[in-house]
Amino acid sequence: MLRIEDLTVAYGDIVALHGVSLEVAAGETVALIGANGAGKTTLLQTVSGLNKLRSGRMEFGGASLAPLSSADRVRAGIAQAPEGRRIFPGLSVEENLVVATSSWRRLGKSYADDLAQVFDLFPRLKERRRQLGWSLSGGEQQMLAIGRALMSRPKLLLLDEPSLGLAPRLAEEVYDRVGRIRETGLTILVVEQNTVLALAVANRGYVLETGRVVLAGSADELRRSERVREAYLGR
Amino acid sequence: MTILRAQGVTKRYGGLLALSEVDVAIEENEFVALIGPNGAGKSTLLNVLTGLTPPTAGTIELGGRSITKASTHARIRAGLGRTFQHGRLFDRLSVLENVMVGAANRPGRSEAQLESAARTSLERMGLGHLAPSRISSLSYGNRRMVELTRALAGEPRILLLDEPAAGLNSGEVEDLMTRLRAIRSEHRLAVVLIEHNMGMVMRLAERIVVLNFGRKIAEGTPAAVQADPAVLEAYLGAGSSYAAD
Amino acid sequence: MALRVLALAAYLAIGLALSVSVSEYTLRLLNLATISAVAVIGLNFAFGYAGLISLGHAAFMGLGAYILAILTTQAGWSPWLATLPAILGTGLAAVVIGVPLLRLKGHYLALATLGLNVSFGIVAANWIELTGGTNGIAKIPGLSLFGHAIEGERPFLWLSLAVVAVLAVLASFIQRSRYGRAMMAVRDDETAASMTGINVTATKVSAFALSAIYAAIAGCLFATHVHFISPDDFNFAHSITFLSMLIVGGEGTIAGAIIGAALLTFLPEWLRVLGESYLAFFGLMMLAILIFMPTGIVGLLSRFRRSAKREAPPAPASSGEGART
Amino acid sequence: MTINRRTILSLAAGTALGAAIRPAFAAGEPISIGAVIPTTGPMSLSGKQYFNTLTMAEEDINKAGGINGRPVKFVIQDAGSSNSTAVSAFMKLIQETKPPFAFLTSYSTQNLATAPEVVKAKIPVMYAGGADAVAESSNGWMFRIRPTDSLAARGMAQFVKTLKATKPGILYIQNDFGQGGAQAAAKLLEANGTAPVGMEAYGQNDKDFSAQILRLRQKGADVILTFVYPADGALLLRQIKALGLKTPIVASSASFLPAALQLLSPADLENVWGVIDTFVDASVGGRMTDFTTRYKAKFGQDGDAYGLAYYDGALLLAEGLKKVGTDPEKLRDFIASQKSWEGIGQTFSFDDKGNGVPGVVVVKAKPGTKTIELVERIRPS
Amino acid sequence: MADLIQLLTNGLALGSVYALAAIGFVIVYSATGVVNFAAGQFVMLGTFAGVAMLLNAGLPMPVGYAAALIAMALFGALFYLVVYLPLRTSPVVTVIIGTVAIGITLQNAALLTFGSWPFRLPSPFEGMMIEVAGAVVSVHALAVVATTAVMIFLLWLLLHRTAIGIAMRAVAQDVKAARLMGLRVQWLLAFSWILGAVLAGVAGLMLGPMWFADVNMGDPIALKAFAATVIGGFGSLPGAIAGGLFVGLAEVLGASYISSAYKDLIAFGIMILFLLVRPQGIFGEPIQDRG
Repeated sequence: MLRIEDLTVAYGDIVALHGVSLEVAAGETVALIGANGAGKTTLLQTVSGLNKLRSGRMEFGGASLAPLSSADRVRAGIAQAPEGRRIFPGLSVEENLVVATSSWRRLGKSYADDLAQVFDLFPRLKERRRQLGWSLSGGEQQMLAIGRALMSRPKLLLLDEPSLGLAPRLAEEVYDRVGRIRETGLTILVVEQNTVLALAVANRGYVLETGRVVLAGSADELRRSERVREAYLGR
Repeated sequence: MTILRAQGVTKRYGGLLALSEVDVAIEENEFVALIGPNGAGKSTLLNVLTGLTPPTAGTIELGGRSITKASTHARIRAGLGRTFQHGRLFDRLSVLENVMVGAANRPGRSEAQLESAARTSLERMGLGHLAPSRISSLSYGNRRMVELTRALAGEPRILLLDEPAAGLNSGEVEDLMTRLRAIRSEHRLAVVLIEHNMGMVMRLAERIVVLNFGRKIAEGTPAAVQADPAVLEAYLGAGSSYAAD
Repeated sequence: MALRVLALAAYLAIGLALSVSVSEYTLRLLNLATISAVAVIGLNFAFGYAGLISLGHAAFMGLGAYILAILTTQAGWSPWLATLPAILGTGLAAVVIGVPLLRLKGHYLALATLGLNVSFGIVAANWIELTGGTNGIAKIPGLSLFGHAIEGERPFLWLSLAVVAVLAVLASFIQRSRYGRAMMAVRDDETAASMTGINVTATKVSAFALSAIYAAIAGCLFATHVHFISPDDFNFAHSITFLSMLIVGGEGTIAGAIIGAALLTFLPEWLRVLGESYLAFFGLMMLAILIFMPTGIVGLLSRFRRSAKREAPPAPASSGEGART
Repeated sequence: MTINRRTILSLAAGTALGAAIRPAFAAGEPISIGAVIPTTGPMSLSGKQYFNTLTMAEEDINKAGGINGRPVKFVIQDAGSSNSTAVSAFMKLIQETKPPFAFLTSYSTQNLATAPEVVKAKIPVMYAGGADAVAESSNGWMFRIRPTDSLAARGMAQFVKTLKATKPGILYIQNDFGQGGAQAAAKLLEANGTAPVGMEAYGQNDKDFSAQILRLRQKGADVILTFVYPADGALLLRQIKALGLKTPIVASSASFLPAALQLLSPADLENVWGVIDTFVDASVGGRMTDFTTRYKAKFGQDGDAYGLAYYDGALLLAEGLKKVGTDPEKLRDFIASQKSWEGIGQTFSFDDKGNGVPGVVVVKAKPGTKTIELVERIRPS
Repeated sequence: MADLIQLLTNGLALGSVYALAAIGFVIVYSATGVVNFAAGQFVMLGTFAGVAMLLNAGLPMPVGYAAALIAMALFGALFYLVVYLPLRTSPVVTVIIGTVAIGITLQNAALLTFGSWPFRLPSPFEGMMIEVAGAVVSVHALAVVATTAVMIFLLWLLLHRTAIGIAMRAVAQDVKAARLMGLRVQWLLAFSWILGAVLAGVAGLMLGPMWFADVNMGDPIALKAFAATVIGGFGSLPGAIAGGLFVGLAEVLGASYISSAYKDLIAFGIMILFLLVRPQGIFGEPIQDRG
């Protein structure tokens, strides 16, 4: 479904990604793990069209992503729960979800269905539907960010560090929901620092270190690899 | 002798506890690394130490004197030096002028003395040829080096480095490590390093302090920290099978 | 340094050549331009170096002018003597105002200083016993030098050219000193500046005070040139004009301040040939300059200079990354 | 009122001016006359009138054979809304046109700022601003073709006596004109033994005067003197009526300008007297009728007393040019020597300070209409 | 007592106009971050759009109002294209000067088109007065207060109950996240300008009959609207309303109880005080640096 070939992205002089290639097949959940500063977020932002690429190719569903603006990519089916959640602080929970319906023509019945589904998945959001974004706790914000991404009926869901800053119990809860989303058959690419959590839901994974893929394999293989530990804590 | 001591430092933003009763003591001429996963509170701690963020509670001493209430510039003049995670040079000043700003910390220097001090600092770092350059014309690696030089020109007794290796390629990282070792022996100062590049941390640091969720969860030699289950859990997740065997 | 000496020499040569060749009317415009240039070089400290958006600069010019006018017409002081309290009083006022106000940034500071300028106008218009109210103060004596009265446009231009030259050189020295560097550092990055040992508040306040002192000098020149001042001469529209001059000329540069002051003094006069619609065109031209020359005229010139340099064969000595784009 | 079509007509008039009807009857090298008047900014309301009447005068003078066969040409520069712009415009005129004579604005601070340049240029000028200070710095070169503010104030104070009011209140616009007029009036009223019970100011851009009006009412004012500009003068009258005040109003001239009157309804003018320069109305007859009808036909709006002052000034100037030629000094002496020159609006009589208008008139609207009629002429001694 | 009621009602009517002008300014500021120094000229254009449609073209009142507001919407779109887009990445000061420059052009273009005579825009409530507890109030002034209230309610509906309004708020809060949600940011910014211009148009149409149409009316209104905005809270709609009413009341009550000559000093003095002590104004959220 998503194919990235030889992707290089740079901010001015700083090359953030050096010729990264990866693939996500339909129905798969793929984890992209690595320490801070490895380039994981850059990769997701590039897929969503927020960064310009220096070289390389990105295809989605067989078609090049290059001509699509970020708004078009959402319409094409790529939704993202971004790093730091980026909840609209002055919008209520429900408004945060409405904004993300992506096409206002759908504001009728199907919108209500989508909303019901999100509330089904995250009952806590339903309780807080009138509350403003900023007043939510970190875990609730993360759930809202994921729910918001789902509102555009994506084919591919991009999750950027959903466990960031969450206490372990909350992080596990979030990943429990990611697992449920995965069971609906949605394709997911999740970027994560917390390897244990990410590899628990993923089929496959890639390890990124200073902008390069240093290791790829099944979730099991990665779980056992000493190389992963080195990527985090050094040799 | 302890040069910098922070005791019971706590920082609360609304309901969020960014730092919780953190104690850190840095000895003279010591090389300490401060590590922890994203959002652990490392930068907040640095901001509290340098006076950019007032702590909710706790005290800070520099060279035996309390600086808890001192302004940032006063702390710098008292011997702190700091670089930033995203290089923060003064774009409209030349390389030389940037370093001169740093050198002006030491009182009583004439313009000419400032200039010669700045040039010396640049030469020492092997950046002498860049003195007249505009900041916008520098490579990223050189920017980081100039920032370091600027901090050193103020002749600090303790240098706080916020991710100096971020965005550098491996050659540049090697170069940076060599320089940091040299700086330490030449200037006889203490270094506190925040860094994600663990290879670098493990090779440079004599002591490592690990933060997670605003708390100090471990402290010790690199080897000890690498093997500490709490550290592994913080980094890789709970129940990590990598826990040292 | 050589470039700077060259620029000063060119400025003096052009100024002197103009002062003996052009008509009385153009001389007057040149005088207005040089007086504005003094104010704008001052504003460059606050905005160009320290990044403080001031829309109250005309009020400081007015304060200087009023102090001089009141002391000369009501207390009978000599104008030279009166410039001292005018300049020092204005500088002091700027410090007193600056300490609380300069905590504000961006458009908050812009609106606060705008409010200050409006308030100054209200006081100047209503404190009739002191300021003459809206009728202003007339018959302000002119300056004299070695027993010669500096009357008429030409002698005054010589004086104002010299004042601009001296103040520009002084500004250039300040720019090159630790104080100038501190101001620019504060504008570029306040946090990094404080982290380099700079007292940010003190630096801002002194940049503001310095800019007010230049404005006061401009006010003294204005009062002794026109011999008449009224609150309208210092309303907020003039503050906006000063800022426009700095932006159009090229903020952060002394040459830009002078060029901008000259251009925006002459532009509306040149456009008079368009008849009734000249001010409508003036607005459009300003907008065009802002859009197409975002770094001002000096910025444009130095971009030309740099691109010309790039076309020349690379200098052998410029090794390393420093010299390339 | 034909205000619907006014815009279009004034535009048409503007284009016709642009095309500049060249003198058909006079030939030879034209004599250039300068004029620095506000054609942009807030002052352009009256500036436009000067522009119109000067253009009309140019045409009329040239149609009548010009100055001994030479046509006149008015070179008009915008004085804008700042003192500095006015001075620059004047110097541009002096430099480029070298006129033997010029008209200045009606904005006193602009004239105060220009005065030193007039003295330097050594040409006679006529101006219309009312502030007395201008005359003091004129050095004999400046001639005022409208009443001084203090003359108008004296007229108003005198009329207060006629009304037998004893507790006058004053409301004035906060600028050179209003402040000056109000202070002069206050002094005179005090001398008459009827010191003002209250003096209230408002800003040039204010839109609500209820506080000031009510304060004067509270203080028991039995007559209100207003020193106003046209638009705010009209607004003020409307608000006074809206607040239900029946107190007589003695208004300064701007309230009775056509530009202000067109904004008012008859009810707004009840119990309102205007102390104005002169009575400009087609009903006067003679040259006045000719002027008002032609002005209206040409520009699509009513001419006013301010514009007429410039027209009269231009005719006086033409006569001077015919008699003494273009020598500025002779021209100055000619104008200064006029003691009873009959203009359309005024009989000009210049005093030693160059003030040429010795009297004002009091007018009032006929009850229930906006037709203005003359009440009396005041020529304070 | 009757006088006090009179002053209060007049102050409220005056303040309502300031509030209306301030709302147009605030909508644009909060959506695009632009401090529009031509905001006063927008109101002036609104009044003159009314002059053009009602007086010059002689359209009947409802049609004329609609036509004037459509003209203002087009003007807003044009302003977006010609001024905002080219300057959107420029520093604050450049944008301020740019809007001042275009304001000069607008003012003089209006002078050339409409001449210097003031106009009296007709009111649907021409000449109607009512007495409230001894105070005389024009029905038009009450209509201004009512219209302001209705506009605020409609605006609230738009911003909180329609998808486009919620999207506008989202863009104002976080452009990058808005892009990630698939919002067409440029269209929403254009719509903000159009909305700002239409609101200024409403303000212009409302004040035309009260104050006369005058090509120089823009700057004074802008100054008061700025003061209102700062006092109420930069970027806050309820703040713009509270600020507008505050400035209106301060002006009238200040003139009555303190000094008519120095009354404007009160409004601007309080504005500066707010900037120093409570820069977020009455209703604004604390200023925070968001990435």
